[in-house]
Amino acid sequence: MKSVFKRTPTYKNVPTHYCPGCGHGIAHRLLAESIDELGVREKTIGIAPVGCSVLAYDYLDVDMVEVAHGRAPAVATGMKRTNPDKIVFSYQGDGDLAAIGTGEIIHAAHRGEQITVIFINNAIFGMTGGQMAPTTLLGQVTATTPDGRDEKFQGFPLTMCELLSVLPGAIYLERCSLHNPAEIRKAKKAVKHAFELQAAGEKGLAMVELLSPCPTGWRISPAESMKWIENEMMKVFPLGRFKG
Amino acid sequence: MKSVFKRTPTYKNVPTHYCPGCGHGIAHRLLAESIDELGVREKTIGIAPVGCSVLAYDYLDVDMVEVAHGRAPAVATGMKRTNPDKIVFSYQGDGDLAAIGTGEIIHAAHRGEQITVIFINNAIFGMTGGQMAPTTLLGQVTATTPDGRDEKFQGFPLTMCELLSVLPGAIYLERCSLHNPAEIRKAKKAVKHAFELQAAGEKGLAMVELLSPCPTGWRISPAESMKWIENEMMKVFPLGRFKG
Amino acid sequence: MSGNNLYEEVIIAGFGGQGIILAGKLLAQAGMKASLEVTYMPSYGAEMRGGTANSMITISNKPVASPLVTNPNSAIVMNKASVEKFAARVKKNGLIVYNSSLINAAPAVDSSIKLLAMPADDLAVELGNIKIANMVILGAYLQTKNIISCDTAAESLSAVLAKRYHKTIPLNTAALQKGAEFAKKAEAENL
Amino acid sequence: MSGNNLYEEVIIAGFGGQGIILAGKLLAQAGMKASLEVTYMPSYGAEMRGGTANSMITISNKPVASPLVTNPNSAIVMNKASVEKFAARVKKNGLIVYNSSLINAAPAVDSSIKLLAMPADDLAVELGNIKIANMVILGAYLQTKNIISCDTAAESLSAVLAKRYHKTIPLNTAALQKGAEFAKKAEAENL
Amino acid sequence: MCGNEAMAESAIIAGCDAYFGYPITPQNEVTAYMARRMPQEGRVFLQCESELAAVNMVFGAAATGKRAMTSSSSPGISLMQEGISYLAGAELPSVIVNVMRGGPGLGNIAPSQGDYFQATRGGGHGDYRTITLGPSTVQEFADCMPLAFDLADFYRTPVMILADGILGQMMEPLVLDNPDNAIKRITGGKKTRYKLPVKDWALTGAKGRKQNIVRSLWLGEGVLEELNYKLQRKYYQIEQDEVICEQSDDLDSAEIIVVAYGIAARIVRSAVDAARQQGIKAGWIRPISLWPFPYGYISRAAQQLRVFLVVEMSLGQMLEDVKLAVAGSCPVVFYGRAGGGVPTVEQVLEHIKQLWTKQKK
Amino acid sequence: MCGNEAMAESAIIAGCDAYFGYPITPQNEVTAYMARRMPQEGRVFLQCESELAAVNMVFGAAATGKRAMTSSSSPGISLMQEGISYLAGAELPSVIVNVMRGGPGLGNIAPSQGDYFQATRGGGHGDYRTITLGPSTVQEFADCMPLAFDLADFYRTPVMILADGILGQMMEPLVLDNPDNAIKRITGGKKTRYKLPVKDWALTGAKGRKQNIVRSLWLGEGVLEELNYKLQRKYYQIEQDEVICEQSDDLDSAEIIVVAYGIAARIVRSAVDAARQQGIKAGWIRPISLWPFPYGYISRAAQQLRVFLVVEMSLGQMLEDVKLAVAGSCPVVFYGRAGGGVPTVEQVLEHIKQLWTKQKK
Amino acid sequence: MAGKIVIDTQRCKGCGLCVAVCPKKSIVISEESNKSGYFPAKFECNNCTGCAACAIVCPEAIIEVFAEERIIAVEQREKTKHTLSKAKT
Amino acid sequence: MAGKIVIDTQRCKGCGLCVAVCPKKSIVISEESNKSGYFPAKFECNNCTGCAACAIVCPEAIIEVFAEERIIAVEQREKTKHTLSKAKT
Ligand SMILES: Cc1ncc(C[n+]2csc(CCOP(=O)(O)OP(=O)(O)O)c2C)c(N)n1
Ligand SMILES: Cc1ncc(C[n+]2csc(CCOP(=O)(O)OP(=O)(O)O)c2C)c(N)n1
Ligand code: SF4
Ligand code: SF4
Ligand code: SF4
Ligand code: SF4
Ligand code: SF4
Ligand code: SF4
Ligand SMILES: [Mg+2]
Ligand SMILES: [Mg+2]
Repeated sequence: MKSVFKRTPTYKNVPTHYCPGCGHGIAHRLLAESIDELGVREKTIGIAPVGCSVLAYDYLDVDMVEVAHGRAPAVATGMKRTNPDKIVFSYQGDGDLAAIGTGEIIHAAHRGEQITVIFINNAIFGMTGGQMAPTTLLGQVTATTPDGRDEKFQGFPLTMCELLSVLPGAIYLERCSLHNPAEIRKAKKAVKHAFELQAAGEKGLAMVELLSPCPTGWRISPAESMKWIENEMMKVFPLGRFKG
Repeated sequence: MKSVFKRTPTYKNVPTHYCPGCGHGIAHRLLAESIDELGVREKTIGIAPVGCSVLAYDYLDVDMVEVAHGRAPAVATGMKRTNPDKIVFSYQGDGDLAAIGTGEIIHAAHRGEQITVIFINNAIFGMTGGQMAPTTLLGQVTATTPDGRDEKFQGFPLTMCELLSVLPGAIYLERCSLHNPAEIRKAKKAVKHAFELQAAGEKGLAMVELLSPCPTGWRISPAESMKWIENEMMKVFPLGRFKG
Repeated sequence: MSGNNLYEEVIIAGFGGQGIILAGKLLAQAGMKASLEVTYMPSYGAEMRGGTANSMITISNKPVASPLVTNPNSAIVMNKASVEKFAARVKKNGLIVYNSSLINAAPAVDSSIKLLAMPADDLAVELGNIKIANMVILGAYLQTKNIISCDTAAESLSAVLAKRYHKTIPLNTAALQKGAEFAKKAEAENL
Repeated sequence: MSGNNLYEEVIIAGFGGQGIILAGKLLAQAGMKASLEVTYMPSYGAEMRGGTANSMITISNKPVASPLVTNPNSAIVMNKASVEKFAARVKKNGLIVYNSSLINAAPAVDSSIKLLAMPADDLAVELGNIKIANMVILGAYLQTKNIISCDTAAESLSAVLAKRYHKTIPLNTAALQKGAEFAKKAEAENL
Repeated sequence: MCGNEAMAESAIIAGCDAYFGYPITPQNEVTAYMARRMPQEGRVFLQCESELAAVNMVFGAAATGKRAMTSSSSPGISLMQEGISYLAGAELPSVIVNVMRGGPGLGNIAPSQGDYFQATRGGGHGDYRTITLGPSTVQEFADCMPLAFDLADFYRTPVMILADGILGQMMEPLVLDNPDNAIKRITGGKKTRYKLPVKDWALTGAKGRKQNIVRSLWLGEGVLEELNYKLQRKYYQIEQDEVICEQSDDLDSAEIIVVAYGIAARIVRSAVDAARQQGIKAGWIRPISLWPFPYGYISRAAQQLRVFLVVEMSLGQMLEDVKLAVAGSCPVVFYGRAGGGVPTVEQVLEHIKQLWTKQKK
Repeated sequence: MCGNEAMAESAIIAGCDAYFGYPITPQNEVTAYMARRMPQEGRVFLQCESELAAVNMVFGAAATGKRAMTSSSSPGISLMQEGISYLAGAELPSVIVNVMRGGPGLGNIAPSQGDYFQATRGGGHGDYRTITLGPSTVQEFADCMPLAFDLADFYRTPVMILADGILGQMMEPLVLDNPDNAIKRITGGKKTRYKLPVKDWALTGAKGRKQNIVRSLWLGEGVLEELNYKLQRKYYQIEQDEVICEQSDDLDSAEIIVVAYGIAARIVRSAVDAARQQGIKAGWIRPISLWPFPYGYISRAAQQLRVFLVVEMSLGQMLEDVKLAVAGSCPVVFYGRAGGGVPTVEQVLEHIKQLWTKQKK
Repeated sequence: MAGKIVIDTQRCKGCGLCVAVCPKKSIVISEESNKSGYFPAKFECNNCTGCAACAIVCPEAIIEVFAEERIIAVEQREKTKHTLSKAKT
Repeated sequence: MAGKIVIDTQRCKGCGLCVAVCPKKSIVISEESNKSGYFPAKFECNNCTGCAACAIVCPEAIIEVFAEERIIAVEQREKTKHTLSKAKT
């Protein structure tokens, strides 16, 4: 028998600090595989967010920087504008991208920055202990919504792909999910495509949103988390290609 | 003959500091008339932006506050949440609302804050001497786009009504123009409606975008400015109701 | 620190999920209930997943100046990593209670230090839930030190457990007692 | 400030749109062209619309310490508000050139101060463009003070005008000269 | 109840009308606690989209005369600097809690005192100061809050609480009673609740009065300068009236005086106790108000020749204030740890001993 | 060419690869100038959506080894504080120009020196410093730039230029030549271009080498503390090697020494000249590097008994540094104006005269 | 003449918008500048209908419009419409 | 058995996702904890097809999958598709 599936070189062979069942690990793998398959590792620069994935550079074997909470798209802009020949990506959580970093992602898309954004939507602030994110579902109990999110006080969940789709500078927007192997395969294609576009010199921002489990923040088991994505999250965050 | 049109009390009878032909004066009048017609002057709190209209409180005779550049929607949130019985409005330019204050307006709309926003889109940073705004048209020459805005470098103009229309928390979004009497009359209705909704306790954010002349920033005459709105701006910023 | 006053400094350590923080809080709460001066200081950092957790508790009969414990009188260690980190810091004549279910070898420390091997995980499983190993080992510590009684600790459970976990109070109480009994027996055997 | 050295401090003032800033820049540029030490300091504030504008220029034969002019030797005032603001600040034995097209009454100042009434707007209109009243009045100032020649100023126009306005250089030069001539005549008449 | 929660509950007792915050370690307990408690009290809790929004929401609520607060930790507080300058300029009463962590940058989440300069010198632009309190026990952390709200209202100024990760996370015995007692406790009995002026400047709707305007832009010549002199007079009064400082009983006989605040002061206290048991003549001074800084206490102590040892969880920030107070009269020595390092009692004791030996030579 | 434009052109000469900025008065000439010139040079100009974005774009470009800068004025600089702390923590070379205006809050657009504390003490969180230069002529404003970029690269640190509205707006004779000469001019001939280390840490794609990581988070026990000690050692070296200060020729004989920087120093110079003409023994010291502050120059001068007068366009910020340097040896008197007020030569002269009369009594 | 207007000329900035929109060409820019240096609008009364277009467009809100009763009626009808169109238009 | 997998059990966190997705129920959670205290997944080899579902879902990426040639072919076909679907899919 031949090996048909294993870690690719850009995904370093080291243990992660993520909780059991956390989606960040899956997302990292897709990213690393895409970079390896496209052969762009040596000209890729990555940006780690503030969030559980702040140590992404410990796992992804490319040049990387860690930046202030939410500012990754601005940092990416500074990098790509001065280094148009490099592949620049940011990896951001939903607190990072959809809360504190709203201005930066919108304006990077507005200007049509030629960058790739991997957006991990786990409907929660994982790193700080499970507070509401803009993406938290109605009724979802978090550290800061002890009685569940209520649209009367906290509004409806923020759908970033839909929001960014209004901007001509965003040329590729797709929402995928990490809740089962079939969807993960699709997610992989989307992630790879988002890199391909940049590598091909297409002008504009490419973002892939990944619905990702956070069993710790959701206070349920990893397996239940996968079901919750399918049964609850996907109702609010429909999968599909919104642009490009 | 009877007086059929004159200044209403909330619009103070004092000279303004605006340039000849500036749209801010027209917008102020619409605001003041709406407040007077609804009889809510004594329970209204207004927020002046940083921009040419920073001194709006010198002209509008309601309780007002002047706030940091772009942060008016956050300030309005702080006010309305602690004073649900008051009418809170912010008055913001396109630099204020669509550049530095993007995060704040989006999240106020996302949460469905019960506030009224008057958004003056004059396709330029007026106060600082005519630099590009996110709303600047392609080809438009400004202090920071000496060869005209180019979508390759600065992206396409940002359309805020379209962007916010994605958010359920924004319950009323309308774009009007101040370029001729007929449109100004329509704008008046829209402004008044945005206040009415709040007064009626409707839950959500109401915003009226006003295309407004800035002859100084555009380096053309007031009369030419009105034509420019009609012939150029309205192509990119179509008038109409986007929500509600 | 000072002469014949009570000044008990304790470190409880293990990995996240072993209930280290809860055990620490309970000890501190029990101290207060016993009208003693107490400080309790957890290692914190929901910002970082994984890794080890620990609590520092100081119990005294006069106000506690520094809440930080560098060299404890007593250490309660729940996993190997914690032994490596804290055993050597324990003061002479101190006490180490360790979870022998996960820690095979007795910590190599100064001979003046009393060692108590507690198969805490195993005892907890016997009670039907591995998650209460923390209470088992805390019970053993309380019994051995005899500063605060196991009963006082049990009475303090309601103050440190979130309401929705109040149904587990009997189980936790049983665990405290089981640990205490084990320690009593061990002591008797050592005599 | 000091003895018989050259230390000419000038304020040019008027309302926005009267070309105050340009006149100031031109004077400063001409000063540099004449190999003198110069500082030029505009009132600024595109942040605020309307109101008055002014430029402060210091011309000396040694490096200028402070660019701020509180009490000028000379004031060029283009509108009433500026007379009110600056006339009283002019030093004894100083000079005030004022735009008599807009300022009806001669400023009431110390009698040691020389007053020159210039119908600058009218002269500019005569030349076909009210906007060059600034050059007319500057020409008069240069002529009267005789520190820098009108020609040097004319030669400096290209350095201070944006490229797209270079076609107006002849007109501006004519305005400078017209102002200078008017001043020469006025002086002659005063003799 | 950990320090963060004790502080939060005390703020509620002090009549805090609204809390606006964005999560950040090590003060997440505040957001979680407020999320639960404020609605129970019919008050406002809001998790904001950012610290920028948070400080500006505080600005909005404060402008309408409400008691409003926010809390964060170092990076979040840096983001608030423009807002704090605006609060100072618009003279809006408000309370900001900084549970400091290791810096610079993302740093770590360990306890730190690295933001002393930022808090006491004004990290924002312009000539302003914020009253800054540095509690060192959970009790004080809680007791700070009624005092902070009263000071804010009395002087129309933002007030900053500088705590750190340890104080936020630790538990110890605690009394939560009425604001009067809290203020008495933390001021050593010098103050009770303040007689607060009516907020006739607040934006409540121009009903039966002229319009109120809250602003920080002043364009007329000299007008902004006037505001600055007014602020300066206010700051002068605060410097006269609001210094809070504690010192050891035996200060007169001390030859070594250790100055520290917050958690570091507790460690110092243990170390000084230990030193005295070893016969070393040491004492301590603990500033509680960091601005206004107790220059008087320290310069009085410096009239006699002795050595000052400043201990901080930073590489020397309050040190400058101590030097300014001592003004060359005595040597000032520093021991600090940074980036989340916490000095141990042993380390401080060691420094005291070294100074003692030198002294005795 | 006004000061802002001279500075911008000089930055281009110094090899600035990228400028990121957001308009604000009184430095809009920089954005306008860069918008035109940078593309001509094939370099990057970008008007950002905010100052927050600007400083983080600088962070991004700097992380790839490019020379990047931003400029703003007081409120905008406050918004950059988190970013600056990150730049310091990640040790990224970068240049930030603050053309100060009146504060606090929105304040006004008049010239000011109210952000001295923010710049020299670190307005952001954590134990860091930024090299801070305070030019006082258009020439110096321009000459600062090659020096700032070299210092930034040499020490891997953010460098701040503190100018003000006057310096930004004024015109005066100016030479723009090569960086070597510029650095010589501003350091009084002490320095030329620095021998710059290779940026082997820069993110350029991990080709033929291990991955590079630029970060400011350090979680292991003591690791962040180690970073802080490393920074501290760097800061110490800067304090030793990079002080720039000018003083009047006649300083030895002066009985009154006036200390001022930037535009205020020009006014002081005129006033001191006038005073000397009136027979008053006055001199001046002008710090050019504000951090590292020329403590040495001032404490040397303070060894002789004289009076120090500090003049600032603020209500006393550099004053604290002068006091720290004088350390009680001589009286230190202050004269300042705030909120955009500028001291006149006459006012400063008046203060000198008063001190002189007192002195002679 | 069914209408007339009164312009506060001292506050007029001479922007000319009223001139541009007047359907009856009843407004001109005067040759004399006001005390602020602007050349203000001047009412010429040719057939003014009191339509208020000038007033509506005036950024300074310094034009007061007078009209015969009939026209007032129209204006008021519109106002009533406004009031009816409350919340949820 | 057309396939098999190798799990790096010392790095397994016992999340059980692989167990949940294996169509052939070829993976179980073991009773013995690993050195990090987790109860790792264990391969039981019932009819493993080498479908790689387990590896795809494993957050730790610690499952290597082996399969007979036929299946490799399928995998490679997919890879080719990816490569063809470059820019502008
Ligand atoms: C300025 C600032 N504010 C707040 C924080 C604290 N913080 C760290 S991560 C985070 C949110 C994490 O949530 P998300 O971005 O969704 O990432 P996740 O952990 O869920 O992957 C917050 C609020 C910070 N580090 N800096
Ligand atoms: C933090 C901050 N950044 C920048 C500025 C400078 N500034 C003042 S107004 C303005 C933009 C004005 O444009 P806009 O909001 O469109 O208003 P307008 O003047 O066009 O009505 C800017 C950038 C500021 N005051 N504060
Ligand atoms: S908290 Fe959630 S996002 Fe963070 S590591 Fe754990 S599971 Fe993953
Ligand atoms: S610059 Fe433009 S927006 Fe500002 S006052 Fe003038 S015309 Fe109006
Ligand atoms: S009311 Fe109508 S007709 Fe009369 S002047 Fe005005 S625009 Fe002209
Ligand atoms: S519209 Fe108003 S300001 Fe403009 S010219 Fe007419 S009256 Fe004057
Ligand atoms: S490869 Fe497929 S069949 Fe084999 S163990 Fe994994 S999931 Fe089960
Ligand atoms: S999915 Fe991976 S980490 Fe989870 S149990 Fe299976 S092998 Fe272990
Ligand atoms: Mg998240
Ligand atoms: Mg605008």
